[in-house]
Amino acid sequence: MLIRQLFTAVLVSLVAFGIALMPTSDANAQKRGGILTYMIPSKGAASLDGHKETSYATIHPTAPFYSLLIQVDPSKPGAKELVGDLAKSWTVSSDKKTYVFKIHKGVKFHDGSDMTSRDALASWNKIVFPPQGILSARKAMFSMVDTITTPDSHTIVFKLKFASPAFIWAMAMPFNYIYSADVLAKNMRYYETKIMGTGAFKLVEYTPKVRIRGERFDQYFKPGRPYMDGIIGIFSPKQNVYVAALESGRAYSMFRGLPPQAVKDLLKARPGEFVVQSSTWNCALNITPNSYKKPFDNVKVRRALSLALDRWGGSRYLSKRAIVKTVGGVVFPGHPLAPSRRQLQTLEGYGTNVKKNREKAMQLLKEAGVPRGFKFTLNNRTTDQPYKIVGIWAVDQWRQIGLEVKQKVLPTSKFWAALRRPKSRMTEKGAFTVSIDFNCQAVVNPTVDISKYIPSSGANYGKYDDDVLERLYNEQLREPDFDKQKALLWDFQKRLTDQAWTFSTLWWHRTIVHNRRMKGWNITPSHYLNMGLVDVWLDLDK
Amino acid sequence: MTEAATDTPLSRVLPQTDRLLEVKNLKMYFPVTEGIIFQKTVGEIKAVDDISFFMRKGETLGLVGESGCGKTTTGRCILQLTKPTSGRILFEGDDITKFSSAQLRAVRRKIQVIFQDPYSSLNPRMSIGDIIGEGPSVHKITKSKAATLDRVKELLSLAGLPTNIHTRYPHELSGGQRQRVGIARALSMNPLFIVCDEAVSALDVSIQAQIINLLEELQEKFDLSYLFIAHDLSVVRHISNRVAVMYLGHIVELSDSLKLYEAPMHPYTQALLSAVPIPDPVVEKKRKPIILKGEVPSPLNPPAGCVFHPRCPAATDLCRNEIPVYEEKRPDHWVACHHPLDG
Amino acid sequence: MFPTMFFVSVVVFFLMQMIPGDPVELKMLGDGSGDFSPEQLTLERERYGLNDHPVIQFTNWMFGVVQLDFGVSILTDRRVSEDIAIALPLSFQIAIMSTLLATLLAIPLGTLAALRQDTWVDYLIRIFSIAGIATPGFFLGIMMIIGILVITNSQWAPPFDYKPIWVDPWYNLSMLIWPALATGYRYSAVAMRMTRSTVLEVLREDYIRTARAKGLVEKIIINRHALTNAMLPVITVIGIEFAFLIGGLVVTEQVFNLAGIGNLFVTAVELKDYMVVQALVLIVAFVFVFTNFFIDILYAWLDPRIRYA
Amino acid sequence: MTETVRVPAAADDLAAQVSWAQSILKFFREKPLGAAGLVIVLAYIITAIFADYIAPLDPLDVDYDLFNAKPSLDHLLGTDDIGRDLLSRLIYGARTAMLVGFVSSLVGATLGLFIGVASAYFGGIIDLITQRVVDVFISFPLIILALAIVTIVPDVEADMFLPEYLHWLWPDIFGTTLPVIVAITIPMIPRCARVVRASALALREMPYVDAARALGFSHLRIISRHMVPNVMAPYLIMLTAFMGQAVLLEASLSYLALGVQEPTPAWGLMLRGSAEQYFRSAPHAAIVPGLAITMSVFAFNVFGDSLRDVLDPRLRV
Repeated sequence: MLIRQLFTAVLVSLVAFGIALMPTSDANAQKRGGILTYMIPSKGAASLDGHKETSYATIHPTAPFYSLLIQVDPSKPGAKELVGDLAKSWTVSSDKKTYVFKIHKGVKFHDGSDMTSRDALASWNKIVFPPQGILSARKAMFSMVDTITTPDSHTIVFKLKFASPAFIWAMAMPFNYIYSADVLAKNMRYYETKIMGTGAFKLVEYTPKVRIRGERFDQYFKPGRPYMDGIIGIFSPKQNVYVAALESGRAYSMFRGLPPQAVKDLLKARPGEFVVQSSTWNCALNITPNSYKKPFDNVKVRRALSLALDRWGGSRYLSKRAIVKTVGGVVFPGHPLAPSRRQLQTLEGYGTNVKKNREKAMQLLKEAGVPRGFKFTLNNRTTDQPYKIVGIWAVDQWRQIGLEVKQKVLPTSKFWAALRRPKSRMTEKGAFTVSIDFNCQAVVNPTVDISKYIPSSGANYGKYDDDVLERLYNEQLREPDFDKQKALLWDFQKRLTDQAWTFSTLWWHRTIVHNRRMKGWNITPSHYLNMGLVDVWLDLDK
Repeated sequence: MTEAATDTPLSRVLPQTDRLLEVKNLKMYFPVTEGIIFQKTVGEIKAVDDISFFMRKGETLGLVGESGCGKTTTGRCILQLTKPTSGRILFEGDDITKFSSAQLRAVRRKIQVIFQDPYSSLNPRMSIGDIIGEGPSVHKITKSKAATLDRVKELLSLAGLPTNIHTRYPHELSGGQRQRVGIARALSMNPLFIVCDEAVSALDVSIQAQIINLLEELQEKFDLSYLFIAHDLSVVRHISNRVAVMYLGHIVELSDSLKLYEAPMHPYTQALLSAVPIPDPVVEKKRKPIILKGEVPSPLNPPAGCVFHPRCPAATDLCRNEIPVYEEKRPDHWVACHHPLDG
Repeated sequence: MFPTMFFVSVVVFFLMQMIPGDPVELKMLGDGSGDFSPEQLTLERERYGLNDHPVIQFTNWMFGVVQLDFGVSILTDRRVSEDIAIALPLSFQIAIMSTLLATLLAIPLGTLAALRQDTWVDYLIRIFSIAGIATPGFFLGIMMIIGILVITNSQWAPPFDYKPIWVDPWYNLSMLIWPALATGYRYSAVAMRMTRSTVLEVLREDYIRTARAKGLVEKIIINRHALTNAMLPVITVIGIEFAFLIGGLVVTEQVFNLAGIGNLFVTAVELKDYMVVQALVLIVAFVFVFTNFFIDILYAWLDPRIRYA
Repeated sequence: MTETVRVPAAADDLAAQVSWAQSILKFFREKPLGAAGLVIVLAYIITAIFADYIAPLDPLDVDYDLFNAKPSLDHLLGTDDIGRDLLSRLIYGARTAMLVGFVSSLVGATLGLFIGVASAYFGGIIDLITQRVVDVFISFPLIILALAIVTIVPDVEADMFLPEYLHWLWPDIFGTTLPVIVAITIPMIPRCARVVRASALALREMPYVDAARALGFSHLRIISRHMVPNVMAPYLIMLTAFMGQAVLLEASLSYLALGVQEPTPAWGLMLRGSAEQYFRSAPHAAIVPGLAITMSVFAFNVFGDSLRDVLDPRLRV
């Protein structure tokens, strides 16, 4: 018993900050067979078309059925380099404006047809240049793409208008499934409700909101894969249900992330049964004041709000009860382009001297003429994890600089309606005053990370105007030099912090508890990634 | 029937102002419907079918007939409690069926009502004082609470009730007392005209007499006119100047009460009279009551021709086919009959 | 029947129009990282015909409904009828199961309570039934899950994904018996009260006293006379409760994580999936109206005094 | 002729009081279950009103060191997943439940009362239309309608319509409970209207109503003074029946996360989220609020049943 707990403790500490270190000793002992049942913590996928969707509720059930062109390395998700999936290899021209991808030969679709560059072209055209009336959620990320061409049946070439380090990362987004050109030619919307790809698993049954079942695709192009005979994904939005499923061993995993308490309960209920993997999550929980409303039009007040937060103390407290932990800025903490911890602490509100911060905050409020006991409302989302819990924490933090904040929790639809209010209506009485906000990205890439904070972004819910931010973003987007880009990103961070249009509280923290029989899966900083399940295998003898 | 035809010689002689109330060609049909939304009318109940009469100031008109003959409906039409299907009701020369609700409210004060059932005619949740005083205070006849109370007390004593019962509730009073409250309520608006809808039918005979006496006293005092609705000829005999007899939505006979009782011209009136007991054993013994055959027909489907013909002992083919004209057969004596009796 | 249904459609449709926020926008936002232009939004709205005048939208919808086509879900792009076809068998099965449970519980217990009026048996049964009405379905469900977990020492929990009864009867029943119990208890409570009071009423009537006076055995009296006559109001209550069962299912399905009609409804309301909400509300109203119609026929059949032309 | 009644007014009042007290005593003797219900309801009301004095802690206060704590001396029922005192939240939850229960059933039943009476009084096309609308609303379960309505109701806050010095008129709790109150009130209106209309139809034929019309009173006056006071029995019965239903409905909506919103303490909210997620480690966190709901609805129901028996045994709700 004690040894088992120790073992778990060691495991937990092993998979510490950022990247998981999976024991690779038994990498050669993969066993074939078995069906993996996993829980999808959602009420159901909106549509099945990754190109238009943005939610894990689409990725988790559908990713095993598709291949990507290139992907984040499933065995080393934190690596700086990407690896190919359908792409055997790729080359980049010296001006970094031409990318040539070579595609594997002999790849088959589930319907038996051959997959060629034609299919890749059709799929990428749908993502980058969607026809009238077809939605592409990631079109804006590919603004740099000039043309896509296919010189031969196994080559696809992307020509860019300008060089950008963000391009290749955007390409590796797990949503960019390769569809069949023939199918798309017949019906552009086919993939919204149907599945037909080149993935390791072939669809057997899909019952919306209930379950998705796949069987091994025998003609999968990677030799010897997949290991498992099949997969079953079960939709369940309720934590007690999926935790019970994990506990009883009827499901082996849930790939989104469990709150600390559930992790503790599971480990206690079935010691030795689970493997814990954890990582900083590529999601930042932010707070956005409405700068169109008094007194938040005053930058001093906004800065005071940020200064009042004890981020380091909050990390210690909140990490025990919510899925947040890491203190960070706008760039994913731990990414090479992110500021160091020491550098981060020089940022206003990120220092460790809480008392000094709060004194300064109160001073700023005083200068801005905000009285003690000033009241305002914090808009929040009804979801417990982590929104509500962090919201309650923030309210308490502000209380300590003499602000009386009331949290208003809105159901998802009302929450979005509040955030999406057009700029012209931000001054109305019904507009939010201060709101919880967040930034979740699929791949770890600073350019993608900060795209939310530029004023022209569709996700700029503060509706602020700031030419400096816009300029810095565009400069770093085109900056090929690593150090210069890092400096520009830091300038961006500082500008944002100075203006406090929006500021981060903590980054999320992802903890996956899976059955020890499930092997070959590594945690990633994003719950969108690594859902292909190609390399996962089951050790059912244990 | 044109308007001129209903105008009587007498009415032409009398100045218009003398006619307090004039009912012309009054019809009240209740539709019988089917269906939920797109209702279609499948028939009509002809509760009141083309009646005309008038009332002079200070006069009491008795309106008599079996239950269901339309007499109460006539009263309700005059009170504007139901909107008549057609016809005119002239009160002091103005057609009140065409009045706006504001005009109506003003004229309503002058027309009041006393109901049959002293139990259901008083709101059980209100005190006697409130029941009587509500009208004057709502219509600002009395300007203050104290004035209202004084008025209530005055009305109570007029109605022959002790003035201290204004804090009481209806259930604490006897039937006769309640009817007096009803009278006091009707008087509270200083009316010119009161519809007494079977006002004494529900009371014991001894109380009936008291109430009728009271009504007569009040008539004299305030120069009131009464439309006295009853189902029994004997009740209206003493109080009425003239009496109208209704049958199945029609007035079959209207006359001076003396003439009507002495020499009825319509067989129906005769039959009704024969049923009234006479407090003289000798006369009573000699009398032969006329028993009408059959039941009152349904107003939904009234008989063709004279409505009374299926039950009339003197009915002929003429009666079966043609509706008799309601006309003044003798001076001040209107009858609707093909074969009027000659008394 | 049809006018009511039409009114229902009108009310529902225009109620949905009043919901603040745009479902298309909500869908396109997804998890919050969606990035799209206003033109895309307009285009997508165009695709669902949401830019049309509400009256035109309504007319189009009604034309579809008449042909049993409830439109396309804005959220999933699936035909609403498909989603309903998936959810309906599950909810329907729970509804049937809880109706059976309720009837089996309610009629004997209600009759017993009436026969033993004002004894401890009566009191117990009445408290049991009022408790049924007072206990929220979700609380009962949670208690059941806790109970199961405690009794089985966390070894056993009901299945969590639905398989139709004809595919795997045991699996299906071991999953659905719990929600059926949770909704059925409340249901039976209502029927039980009705049974008790109608049996009491009938027992007081003359012909029962006559039967007793004639010396008929008590049991025969109860079965032949009292029950048959008391059945009519009980059937009404059972029928109306059946029509209203979806109300109970809304919460119960949440507790037990069932992808039934109730769940579909709550999700659709949350995400403002117009088409689904409209369709479901219409179906609920239809079930109600149809059940009432069915009860009327049953009435005529059970009671020879009532014959409808 | 002189049937006088000689009881001085003061004695009259006294007599009324005695009979009032007596009737309560009679109710307690004859309907012990209903009386028990009444006592429980009163206890809940007192808890709701004096929550500030009864609750040991502020229901919003977060104890940073204790979350999901077991019952202890500091926290008699333990704490929830963010470290708030469960007992205090339970007590303040009574305030939310009673507020929603009373306001929505009072408003719903009263509006239903007036609509039902007016519908019966005016009759004709008005009655027809009203009844059709009522039909539509009645063919849905309460919760379905409430769910559909709750998303429509906008959030109203004091600063949207009141100057600052009048904010006390609109306590915060109204802002968070208003959508729920509206969502529960609206489906109740037609239900009450239907029952009341049935009684009022008979009233419309009452001569005293005719007398009131003959006296030239306005429709409003006749409805409110002469008809409404005489349909109090069905109204009161519906009212008490609604209270239990409203409490249950509020809990259900909150449980579905579409009702009262965090951090306002509400029983339904206490049952969702952490209570449900962690009931293996802290089952009491789910059981206690559930019992609170059940008890209150139970009390309202038994009280309502007994009241119905006393007022009008023929009416079944």
